[in-house]
Amino acid sequence: MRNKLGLSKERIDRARELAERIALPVLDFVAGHTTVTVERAALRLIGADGSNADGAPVPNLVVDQLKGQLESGALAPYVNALLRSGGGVGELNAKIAGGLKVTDFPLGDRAAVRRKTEELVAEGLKRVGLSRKHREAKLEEWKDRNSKPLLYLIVATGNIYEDVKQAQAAALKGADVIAVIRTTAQSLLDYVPYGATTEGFGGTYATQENFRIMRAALDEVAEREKRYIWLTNYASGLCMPEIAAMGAIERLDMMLNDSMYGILFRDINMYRTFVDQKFSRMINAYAGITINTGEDNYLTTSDAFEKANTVLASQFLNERFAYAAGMPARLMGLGHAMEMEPGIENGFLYELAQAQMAREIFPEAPLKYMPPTKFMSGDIFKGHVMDSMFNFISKATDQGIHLLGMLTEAIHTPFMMDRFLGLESAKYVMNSMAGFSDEIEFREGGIVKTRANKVLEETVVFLEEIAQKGLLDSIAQGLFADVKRPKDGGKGLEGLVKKGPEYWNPVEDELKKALGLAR
Amino acid sequence: MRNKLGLSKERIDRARELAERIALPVLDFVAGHTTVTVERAALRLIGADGSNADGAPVPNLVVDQLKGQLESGALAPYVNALLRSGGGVGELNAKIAGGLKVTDFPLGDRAAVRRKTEELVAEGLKRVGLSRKHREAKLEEWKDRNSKPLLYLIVATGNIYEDVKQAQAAALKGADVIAVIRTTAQSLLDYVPYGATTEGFGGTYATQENFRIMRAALDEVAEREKRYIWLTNYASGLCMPEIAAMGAIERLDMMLNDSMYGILFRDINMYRTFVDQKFSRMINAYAGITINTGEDNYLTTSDAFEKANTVLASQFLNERFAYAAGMPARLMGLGHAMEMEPGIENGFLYELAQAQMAREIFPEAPLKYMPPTKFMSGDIFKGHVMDSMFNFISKATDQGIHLLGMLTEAIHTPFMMDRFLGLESAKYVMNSMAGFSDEIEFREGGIVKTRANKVLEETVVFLEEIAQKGLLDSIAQGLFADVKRPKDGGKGLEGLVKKGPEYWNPVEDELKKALGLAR
Amino acid sequence: MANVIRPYGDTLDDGKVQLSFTLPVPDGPRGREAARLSVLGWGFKDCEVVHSAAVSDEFSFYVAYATTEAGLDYDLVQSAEVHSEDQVMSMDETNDYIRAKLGRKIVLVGACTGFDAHTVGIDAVMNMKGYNHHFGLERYPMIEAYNLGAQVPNEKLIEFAARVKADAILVSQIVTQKDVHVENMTQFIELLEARGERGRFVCIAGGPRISNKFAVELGYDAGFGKGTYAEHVATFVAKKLVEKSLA
Amino acid sequence: MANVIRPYGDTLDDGKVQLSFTLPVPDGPRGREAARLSVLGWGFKDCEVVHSAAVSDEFSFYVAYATTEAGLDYDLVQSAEVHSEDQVMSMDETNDYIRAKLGRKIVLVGACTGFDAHTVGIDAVMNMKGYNHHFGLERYPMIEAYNLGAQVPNEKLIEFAARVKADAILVSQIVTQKDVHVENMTQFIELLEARGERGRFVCIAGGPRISNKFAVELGYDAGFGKGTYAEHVATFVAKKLVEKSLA
Ligand code: B12
Ligand code: B12
Ligand SMILES: Cc1ncc(COP(=O)(O)O)c(C=O)c1O
Ligand SMILES: Cc1ncc(COP(=O)(O)O)c(C=O)c1O
Repeated sequence: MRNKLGLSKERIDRARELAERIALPVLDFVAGHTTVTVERAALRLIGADGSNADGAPVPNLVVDQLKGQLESGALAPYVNALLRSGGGVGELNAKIAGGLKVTDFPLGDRAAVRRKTEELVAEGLKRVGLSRKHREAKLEEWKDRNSKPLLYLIVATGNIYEDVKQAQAAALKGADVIAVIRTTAQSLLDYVPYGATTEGFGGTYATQENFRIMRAALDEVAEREKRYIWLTNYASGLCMPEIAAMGAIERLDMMLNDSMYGILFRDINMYRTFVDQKFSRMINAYAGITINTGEDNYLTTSDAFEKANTVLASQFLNERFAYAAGMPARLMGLGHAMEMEPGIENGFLYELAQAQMAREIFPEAPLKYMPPTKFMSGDIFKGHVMDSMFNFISKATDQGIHLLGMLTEAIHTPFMMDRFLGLESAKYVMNSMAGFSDEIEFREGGIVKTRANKVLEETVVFLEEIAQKGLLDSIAQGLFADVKRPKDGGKGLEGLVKKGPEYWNPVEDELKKALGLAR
Repeated sequence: MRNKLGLSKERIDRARELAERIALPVLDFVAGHTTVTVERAALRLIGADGSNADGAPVPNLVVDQLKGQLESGALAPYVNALLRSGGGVGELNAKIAGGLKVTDFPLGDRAAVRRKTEELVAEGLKRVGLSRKHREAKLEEWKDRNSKPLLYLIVATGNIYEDVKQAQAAALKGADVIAVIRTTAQSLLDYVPYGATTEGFGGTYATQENFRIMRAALDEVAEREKRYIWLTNYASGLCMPEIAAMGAIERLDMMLNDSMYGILFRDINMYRTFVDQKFSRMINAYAGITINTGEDNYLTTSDAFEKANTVLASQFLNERFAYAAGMPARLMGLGHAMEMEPGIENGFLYELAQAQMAREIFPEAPLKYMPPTKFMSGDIFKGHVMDSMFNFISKATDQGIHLLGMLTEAIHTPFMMDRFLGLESAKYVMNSMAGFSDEIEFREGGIVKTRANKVLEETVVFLEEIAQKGLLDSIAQGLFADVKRPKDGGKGLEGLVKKGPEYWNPVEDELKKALGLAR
Repeated sequence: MANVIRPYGDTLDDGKVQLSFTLPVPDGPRGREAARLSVLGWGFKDCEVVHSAAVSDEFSFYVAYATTEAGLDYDLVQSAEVHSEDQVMSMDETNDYIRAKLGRKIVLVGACTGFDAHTVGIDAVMNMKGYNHHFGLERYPMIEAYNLGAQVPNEKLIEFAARVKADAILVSQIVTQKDVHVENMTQFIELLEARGERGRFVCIAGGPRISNKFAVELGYDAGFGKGTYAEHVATFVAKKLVEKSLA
Repeated sequence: MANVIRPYGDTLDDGKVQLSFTLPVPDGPRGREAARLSVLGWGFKDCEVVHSAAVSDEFSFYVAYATTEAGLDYDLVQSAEVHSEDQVMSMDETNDYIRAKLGRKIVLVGACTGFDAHTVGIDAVMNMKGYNHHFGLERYPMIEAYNLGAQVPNEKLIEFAARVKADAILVSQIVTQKDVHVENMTQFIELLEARGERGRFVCIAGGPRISNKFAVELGYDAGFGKGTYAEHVATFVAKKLVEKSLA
């Protein structure tokens, strides 16, 4: 990839510096807090699983029992109960599901609890490590078999078994990445449902069992096609760390995970989100899971031409928060989208500029490029052409992860044939102009260079303003996506807990160690 | 328009030189011959019109009566009869339709005949001149209201009244040019049918009345939209000069007219075609009618990637033959097409190279760019995307006349909705990347530059071969379009007549004078 | 006299229709014949399957052109939408109308309800700045508009409306997959009825898949789909309230 | 047991179909309702008109998604094409077959007839170099093939075939607008019958809009559509001739 825009290195560095300054106070806050779902995620990684007759998951039961004393962390009480009650983790989970309270056992031999916990943590992380190695081995074995960019398709039938059919069909026809959409309401649940599910709207639940079912189905196609098929879900919403943990165990390969999406688009409390996010990113980083950030969403509520700088600013912030969680650039699927009004003269060139700019500023990140959605309409023929222009720009600017546009975007969640048409069209276009990016230069003083440099400059100005105000106040004032969220408003604040002096979470400690994080 | 390909001027000049050398012997032959339709065209320009009860047109009746003595031309006998029989041209036409033979009158006062003929020629050409002036005035009045490139759409219902509806709808929605397709069999008719027609397959007949009806319909829309709407038909087939004459009178604006199409694709005799063609081009040139040449057709029978040089070679030949008929470059709608197999890697770049090459070699010609047809299939969704890529290239390389692709190309002649979708999509794409051509440069040594230079070089080699062999033998040996045509084979040879010592055709003389032609 | 219309390909009454669909059978000659017979089975007279492709081992995709002979008497067709464009009053006209006929501000409360998180649609209708150069309801001097945002439970919305003494409630529903909106929209009306307050509010539903017909069937006063602007809603609500005040 | 199939959108038997068409009425609410009612009139159960646009003052374009409940018993569906892929012999197999069963070269004459000027299709089947990496009939050692090109009158074709004692005649028809091919193809068979020579030749028709069913209805032995290669034709003719020689 050649740099063609002549972007100022000094301005890029300045933006990174500002992002670091902006993130710092937030990370200070994060360091001092935990949340119910961080604790549940840690429990999951050492084996807490299952649910009671009412469907309440064991990790939730444990954490609920620890209400008021969570400032010390949930692992010690859980492992203490394990040692006291005799038997393995599975048995303990069953007992908890049956009504046992971990708090019924007085905290005994601390050293024994410590040892046992560390043993379980090691086991859990080993399992995650094996998943990671498996992925790496397969990617090596089937090198160069995936498309560039990766072709990414969603399935959203609301029934995991129907999703499997559609996912396999898509993978057979050339999809490299399958994202299983969750049901509309899941991000607001403060628990992760259990078992295989066949219901939901606009998707079905993200559950560990569903992950397992889809993973197996995609591995089957992968072996047949000799092409690794990436599985994606959402480490987002009120349970992002737990979903990251489940994904790490079941070898998901990508996770939607954004520093501000939940705040802006789900009205989740911002303190809660930032704490959850860091832990979830550490898990993702350790598991080698590529995150997909959600800058594209901004453009659905604010104007893509006017607010292009907010997208770039958010990319810098997402990058900074990801580095802070020990994540290497190659796992950062920073998001952006082609969302300008299709009637804009030279809109294609502005979009090209934006995509090329992101490419040059984040050279190692597998940028996740999203198709037009907002201006898609019932005119499926025009929509199909808009998607073709998107396919063109994506390949022309060497994007990493290419979310396929659907000609029926404005109508329904994709039919099987919609997905097929999207794939066929992307394959045709991208093959037909494969060498384009290598082939062309942009004219000095032309639309593309001027636009990219302008957006970068506006981004620096915008970041300066945020650095001044502070990130939380900036969000509160609606600087992102034209959405205002009060600091103490939103869902899930009650699940935030200040760490006490006794706080102990060896999962976090081990992750930090492995990821080389100071704090 | 900037030159971006670094094409060798020397090679381009060499190609032009060769084209001149190749055309020379053909033009020598042409100078010594006339044909039945050349004579009929001349008759039409001085007023011969109408048809008998069996539908045989008056110009044909006259020329048939002159069988054996056509070597002296048809005008004198016709005007002689006019003078002898008394009354005006209209009355004479009616009498001929009723059975009168012009040969029944012995040739009388030659000077009177000459004078009267010259008067009629002047009148006829004046009428053509007025049409031309009207067009020029309207184009000036509505300057900058047409799209660039001109959006060109066909109507082909087979019924002139149905055609009118569809043409008006298309023009209202943004078409700049309407081409009325002729019925499948017309090019092999050695006469032009008379009157309004409501039948035909894949189009209805080109008749003077149909021209008039469509002209009026398009002028109506033009006035409403304040945008000149160009009308196109075919000066092609066995009657090309007559159709040119009719078009000149009725203010058609473009005519399909190629030096070799009839030979290769209609199996019309080559001598006949070359003679007809020159006369038809003189009429077009005088009338300010833009011709559309037919290089695109070659690519339907031979491979567009392999035989790209034959297209360029034919463009040079069409250019040369057009110059020889007194036509300025700005009326030469030289043809080419996007017809490479859509599965070719980097096919988009090869097509871009070809289109840009034509643009740079013929900077003044309003190149006529044809959409994919051969590789269109029943997959209308893919076809729509192929057409979008075509729209892109056309705008990116500043083509002059853009024939809109139809997503149903492989299925049926266009439905009204197909045309609408084609227009909508072209307008979207071309607006969205309007400045592209100005914006980009091609990399030195890249695919585009290398390809364009290679095709130019192969063209020169090809033209050298033709210059060696002679054009007629080259055609006979199948060097164009993979089609072989024997010199004395094909249709219409019987209509070729060697000019006698007495040959007299003041229409030709006047045209030559006006066009500044030596011979 | 009946004014019978049929689809138009390139000739009046030729009845040409384009179709595409997937069948749960493998691609191939038998699949293509199944596609053709299916189209005929739906009532078309002729059908040509112009394209087929394998979507997977077990599914295949078809494009077809078919001919229908069935005609529709256009004279009997009436717009199903709330009002035709020419009945819609401008912002100024609406304000004057309210001032003249009701002599007080009217109060509107809107939200995107249930688990639906799409705010853009309801914002387009309500926000100051409006949408596509059409101002939103908040800009109307004679309208007091409250926009509660998205993911608002029906209970909350109704309580709020009751509290501010709303004249009308605007419900936005964007997600319609598996008819999730039907349940939510029905529950809204049931809740109102259970509280004995259905008569108290003009109830409006909106969203890209909501038709007036459908909304009325569910018990709303009107439904608004794609391309709705504030003036459509304002006109309807104002007229409806005047009608109610007279009754 | 019947094996009933329906279109598949994203759930088995959901019956989802995409349609598009033009109506000869102006765009607007009434046009959209006419479009919806039209689709229901063709037998669909549900219909959503997702897009409408003015094509002119008097015509409007619609995109719709509809639901059908009609099912097709797939067990009763038989391929309408000449043979399934697995019955087709390769070039070598065909030559061996002809050699073994007939013991002589067979003679084929082909042309694109009437005013039809499309040679590419018949060339694809007949020319040496063939099409898409499938050799044409001229390349078959046991076949003598004559390709008369395009625009060939039926009389000429038949006379030529009689002269070279052809075993089979191949007729290509590409232009089908206003059923121009029906007339021409029918005339061909009638001419043969008038000469009392229908029995003398195996008659084959081909072209992108020609189905086997249709060709057989017109009196041909078989018809071949899109995607035909020489081996399809050669297999059919060889088997047919063997069958005839045994009869
Ligand atoms: C933007 C968007 C989002 C944004 C929403 C941001 C926000 N704050 O609003 C984000 C990214 C968050 C999002 C998320 C999801 N979305 Co969404 N989204 C869209 C998108 C691209 C555009 C919608 C939009 O803004 N349109 C512009 C507005 C102005 O138009 P409108 O909503 O139709 O509103 C107009 C009229 O309908 C009417 N109107 C609307 N409401 C009302 C109310 C009243 C009272 C009146 C009078 C009129 C009225 O007036 C408006 C102005 O004319 C559409 C696709 C599309 N192109 O339509 C998908 C779409 C609506 N989303 C969809 C889905 C499934 C989802 C998710 C559930 C996906 C998932 N599983 O994660 C999530 C979850 C959302 C949830 N819980 O509800 C589907 C819905 C499918 C269906 N028919 O059920 C769509 C169609 C995409 C698709 N093809 O899959 N989405
Ligand atoms: C190339 C082409 C031309 C070239 C033909 C050059 C030539 N020498 O063949 C030119 C430019 C001359 C031309 C002219 C016209 N064309 Co044209 N043309 C096409 C085009 C783009 C491709 C056809 C083609 O070559 N296909 C590739 C071959 C390999 O496929 P095929 O023909 O289907 O053949 C295969 C099978 O059908 C089968 N097959 C065919 N014949 C036979 C015979 C036998 C015995 C067997 C066994 C099998 C067989 O096997 C072949 C290999 O698989 C089509 C559009 C399209 N994409 O299909 C339009 C198309 C066929 N043309 C069309 C028309 C209307 C015309 C014109 C009448 C337009 C006009 N008014 O001027 C003229 C006049 C032609 C005439 N008198 O017949 C229409 C026909 C519409 C219809 N259904 O009636 C089409 C569909 C375009 C359109 N949408 O309007 N055309
Ligand atoms: C980063 C991110 N997270 C989550 C989601 C979806 O979230 P939810 O499950 O809350 O609808 C999106 C939206 O597509 C997203 O971009
Ligand atoms: C130059 C030229 N002339 C004529 C035609 C059509 O000719 P005909 O009327 O012979 O079918 C074409 C084909 O599109 C053409 O390109």
